[in-house]
Amino acid sequence: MLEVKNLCVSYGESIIIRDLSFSVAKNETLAIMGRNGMGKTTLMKSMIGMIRARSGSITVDGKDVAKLDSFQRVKAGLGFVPQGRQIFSALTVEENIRTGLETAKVRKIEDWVYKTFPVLDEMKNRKGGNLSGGQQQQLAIARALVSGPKVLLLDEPTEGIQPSIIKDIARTLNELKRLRDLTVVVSEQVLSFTLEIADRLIVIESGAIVHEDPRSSVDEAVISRYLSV
Amino acid sequence: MTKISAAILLAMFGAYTWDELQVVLIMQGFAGISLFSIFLLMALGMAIIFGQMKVINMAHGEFMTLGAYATVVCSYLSETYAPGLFHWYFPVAMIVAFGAAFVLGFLVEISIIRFLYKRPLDTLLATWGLSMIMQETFRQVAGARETSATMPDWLMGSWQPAEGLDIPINGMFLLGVSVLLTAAITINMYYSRAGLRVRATVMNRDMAGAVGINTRLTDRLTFALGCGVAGVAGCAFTTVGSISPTAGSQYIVDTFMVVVFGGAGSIVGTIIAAFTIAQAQSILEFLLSGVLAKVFVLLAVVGVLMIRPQGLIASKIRK
Amino acid sequence: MQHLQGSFVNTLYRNVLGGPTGAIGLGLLALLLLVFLPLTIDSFRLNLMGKYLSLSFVAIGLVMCWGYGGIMSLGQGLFWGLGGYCMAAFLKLEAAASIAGEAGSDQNKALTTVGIPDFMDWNQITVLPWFWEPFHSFPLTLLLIFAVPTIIAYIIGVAMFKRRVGGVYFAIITQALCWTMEILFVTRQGWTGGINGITDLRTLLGWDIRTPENQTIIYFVTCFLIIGCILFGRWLLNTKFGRILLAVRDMEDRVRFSGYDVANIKTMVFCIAAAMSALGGAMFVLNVGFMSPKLITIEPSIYMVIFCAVGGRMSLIGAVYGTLAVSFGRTFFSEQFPALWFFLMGSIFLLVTMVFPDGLAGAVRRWIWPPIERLFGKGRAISAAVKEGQP
Amino acid sequence: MIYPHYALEVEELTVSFDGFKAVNGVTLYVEKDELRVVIGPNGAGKTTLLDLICGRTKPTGGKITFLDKVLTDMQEQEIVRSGVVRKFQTPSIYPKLSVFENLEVSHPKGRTAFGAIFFRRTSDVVDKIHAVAKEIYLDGLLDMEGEKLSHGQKQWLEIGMLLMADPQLLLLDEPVAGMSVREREQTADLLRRICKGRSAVVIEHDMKFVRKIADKVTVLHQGKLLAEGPMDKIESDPRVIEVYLGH
Repeated sequence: MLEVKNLCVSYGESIIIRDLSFSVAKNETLAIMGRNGMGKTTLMKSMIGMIRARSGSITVDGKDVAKLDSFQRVKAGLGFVPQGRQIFSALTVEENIRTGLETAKVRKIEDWVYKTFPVLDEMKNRKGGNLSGGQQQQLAIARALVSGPKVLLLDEPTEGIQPSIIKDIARTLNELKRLRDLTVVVSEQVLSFTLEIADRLIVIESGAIVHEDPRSSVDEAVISRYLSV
Repeated sequence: MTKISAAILLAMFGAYTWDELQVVLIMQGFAGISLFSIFLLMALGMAIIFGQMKVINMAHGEFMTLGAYATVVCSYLSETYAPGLFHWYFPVAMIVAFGAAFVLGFLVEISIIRFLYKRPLDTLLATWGLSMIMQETFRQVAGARETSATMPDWLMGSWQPAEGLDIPINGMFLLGVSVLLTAAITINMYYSRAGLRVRATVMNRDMAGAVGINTRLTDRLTFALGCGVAGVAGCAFTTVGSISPTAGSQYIVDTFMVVVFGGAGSIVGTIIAAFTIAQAQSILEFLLSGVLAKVFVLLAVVGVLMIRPQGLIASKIRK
Repeated sequence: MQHLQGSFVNTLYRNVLGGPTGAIGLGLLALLLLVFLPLTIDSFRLNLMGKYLSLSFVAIGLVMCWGYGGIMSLGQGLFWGLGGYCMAAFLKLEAAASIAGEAGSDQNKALTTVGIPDFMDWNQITVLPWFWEPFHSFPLTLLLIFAVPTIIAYIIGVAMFKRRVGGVYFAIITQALCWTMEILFVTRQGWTGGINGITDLRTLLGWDIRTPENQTIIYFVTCFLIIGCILFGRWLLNTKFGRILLAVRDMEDRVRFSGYDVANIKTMVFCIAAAMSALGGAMFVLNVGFMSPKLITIEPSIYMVIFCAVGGRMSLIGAVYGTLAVSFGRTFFSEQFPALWFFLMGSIFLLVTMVFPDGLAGAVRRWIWPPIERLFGKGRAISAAVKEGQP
Repeated sequence: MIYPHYALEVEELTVSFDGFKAVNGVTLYVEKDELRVVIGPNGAGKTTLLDLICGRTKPTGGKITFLDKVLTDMQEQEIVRSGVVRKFQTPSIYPKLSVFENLEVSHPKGRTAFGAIFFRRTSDVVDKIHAVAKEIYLDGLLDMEGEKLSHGQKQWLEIGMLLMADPQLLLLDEPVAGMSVREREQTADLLRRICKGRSAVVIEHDMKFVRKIADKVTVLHQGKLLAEGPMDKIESDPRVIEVYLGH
């Protein structure tokens, strides 16, 4: 469903991602793990097009999107939940969700959105900036989902979220994946959360893949070692 | 202190009886309404461009001039080739003025503005250069002398609701146009999909792209819309004044003061500010000399801005 | 210890002259202004140079206040003009006195009321207004040239910066204030000479400012003052104050939480820039022999910012070259291609802001210095200094 | 004096934005020599609390006193001068100045406009900068431009800039955000060292890190004080588990 081939990304002169390749099958959840500064966020941003890749290809459902603008990638089937959520703080919750409808086939918010996230229904007319972190995270996911993506990209969804809500997020994601027929790529540092949602884990270090495990045979000790040091 | 101000007031008003004064104030008030309409139309375009995009367009006045020349051309064409339709050329001219300014604004965004979004103070210098180029183009094409559009009959004359009161129809027309346009812009900004696109884009350009909004096109259209409104302002201006290559640039500082005074980004604030400044200037103009009125108004606005740097109406959102 | 200041001479060399690059740059400028130009161009054009150079004081001030401090003022013409008007007032009183002296008791020969400027008489003012009195004294005039603009800059600075008005808002407000002053100067004809300004200035303390020889002397004085301003600017930007300016420009909030009153820092640099502009205005009057409100309004003020931008907003020397380049371009094009010059100037504005945001100085740093270094082989020290961005 | 041994006294502190009470009647006391950690879900008002103490936001009600000085009436720079310094969530350092200059600018001498102009780089100043740079693990990078440092180094530099002022009270907003595990450990060491003899209020999410450094923990929830006490007590508090820690 998603295939990244020989991706190189750089900021000015320093190369952040080197010749990275991986692919994700339909309905699979891939977790990209690694410490801070190892290029996870850069990888996610370059997949959605906030940063342009220097070379390489990113194929979504058979279509190469590496040269396209962000909004065209969304049209091609990518959905993005950024690090820090990046809610439009002065827009209401409902308006925030409506921004995601830009490329959608339907022009109104369908019922399942508020059914999945009842808290957003309650807060419809509040300003996005006045929501708590957990609520904002749900809003960010809803905003990404209404465009009807085939592949959902989540960048560190647990960062800055209280531990009690992290489990809820994992549950919601698993449920959504089933209901919305999604393929998911998630970048994470928290192993326990990753193990609840991912089918396969890759670890990147200095912008390159250094380790890969299917969930069935994850060696927690090895991955923890990559994440610490 | 009160004695002194009383003395000044006496000196200002002493020469008039109360009845005379009433009529004078109403007349000046209506004169102020014409000024208000022009300020509002100019400021509306700028509120879109500066308030939303944080771009300072020093060539905003030239877009107004462009709209005015477009109207002059329309008036000439219709007079020469379609005198039968002359009666109704003005609404067409308004659309043409909007279109011309809109298209040019669109091109300017592509060629200049989009490179400067991260350097707001530099847009000021670049667009100053643009305004020089535009002014000179007007001078080369239309000549340095003042010209004016011929007004259809229905825009001339005046309305006399009471003895001694004489309210020009063109002023009322101007007011009508600016009210309608303001309402249209407000609805577009806060209740339409296009407005949502604009607001999301200016809040977080990268993220807006990542949820599927074509941010480049949005920027372009927003800037062009602001310019287009300035074009309409120019068209409306021809009903009350004649036009020269530098006509628009005379309003640029006033317009900035209106937008800043009202609170950048707030349409309600812009309306209030345009009204206050226009009325103050128009009434003071009668009591003092024209230029001194300007000085008073400018200093008063600066004074208010010191007390409320965010402008009259500012949105408060928790960061 | 590497960061400790060395001997006095060494410190002076590094912090005032600006190390090797700074010294070379300043040396070249001095050579151009003091040797090359006086030898190659006639006295008329040299006087024209003096006129342009007196504008570069403003640009040097803007480098400090805008390039380093991040404060863009579109009203520098205000301060430049005040400095100029103070100087002009003194010269005008002297001219009036000399006319009165020539005329003796012959009122008709004097044409005007004895001892007051002619324009006052034309406006039915027969007694010198009280605020003109100090300009009878040369020392007082010198004081006022600096004091009046600085005090006004101080008032504007405190009023604006304490209320945290900055950025675009400050730019627009200074522009409005500049306009306000122009209106006042034009309308108060009896006090200021109105739209014509103060004209027909003749002598400074009895010394004729109109003869070509004396104009050449004024030119040299202008040059020395500019070099003095550059040295002063370098010294200032190399103190802790200069680093705080950069800090304020990039991270205003952090500076506040390092315990500084940011408003005071900004007001200070704004006042310094104002005083420098005023000096330029005063020199302008000596160079050209008149002062006019047309020179101090919005448009000239924007030109002043352009001088600075063209020269490179981070370079004190660049400010001088920027002023000369734009002024000459303006004169040349408006004489040779009167129809084209607006287009050309407009394009230069566009080009500089869009393609060369670091101006001439940036271009020199990027393209001219590296080959020279390679040529002489000892590049590293110089290139290090260049990269540090020596002001 | 009613509470002679408290350094920081925050009493009934309240602030509202458009009717939304971000901090609502919070009272807390911090002793001299104490390192207090404030935890709580996002939007609980932690950062706003620090903003209020350091004067960035003005409260709508309540009072803050530090060593008998009422901070609520003072301007930001006056608060800093009275010994209260603040580190921001995203590291804010001066990008175009070197590490050395960043620290020098933060030196308390020459804080007025004239003072800054006539400030002399004496050996005292240089010694102090070297000492602080060593403390924050940056003594090898004195001439590096601020913007070229890594994220973790920027965080340290900002802490160093605070130390230059010999503060009495440190307010640190997520000092280890974005740091690697090793950097986190170094930072924990650093904090323990520098907080000797002064007070500190630290906001943090990383519970492992909190356990390492905290003397006492305050939990905020929806702008209100939910619980306060030593870490072990907090970790077993059912209310805290409910709203924050999870089961």
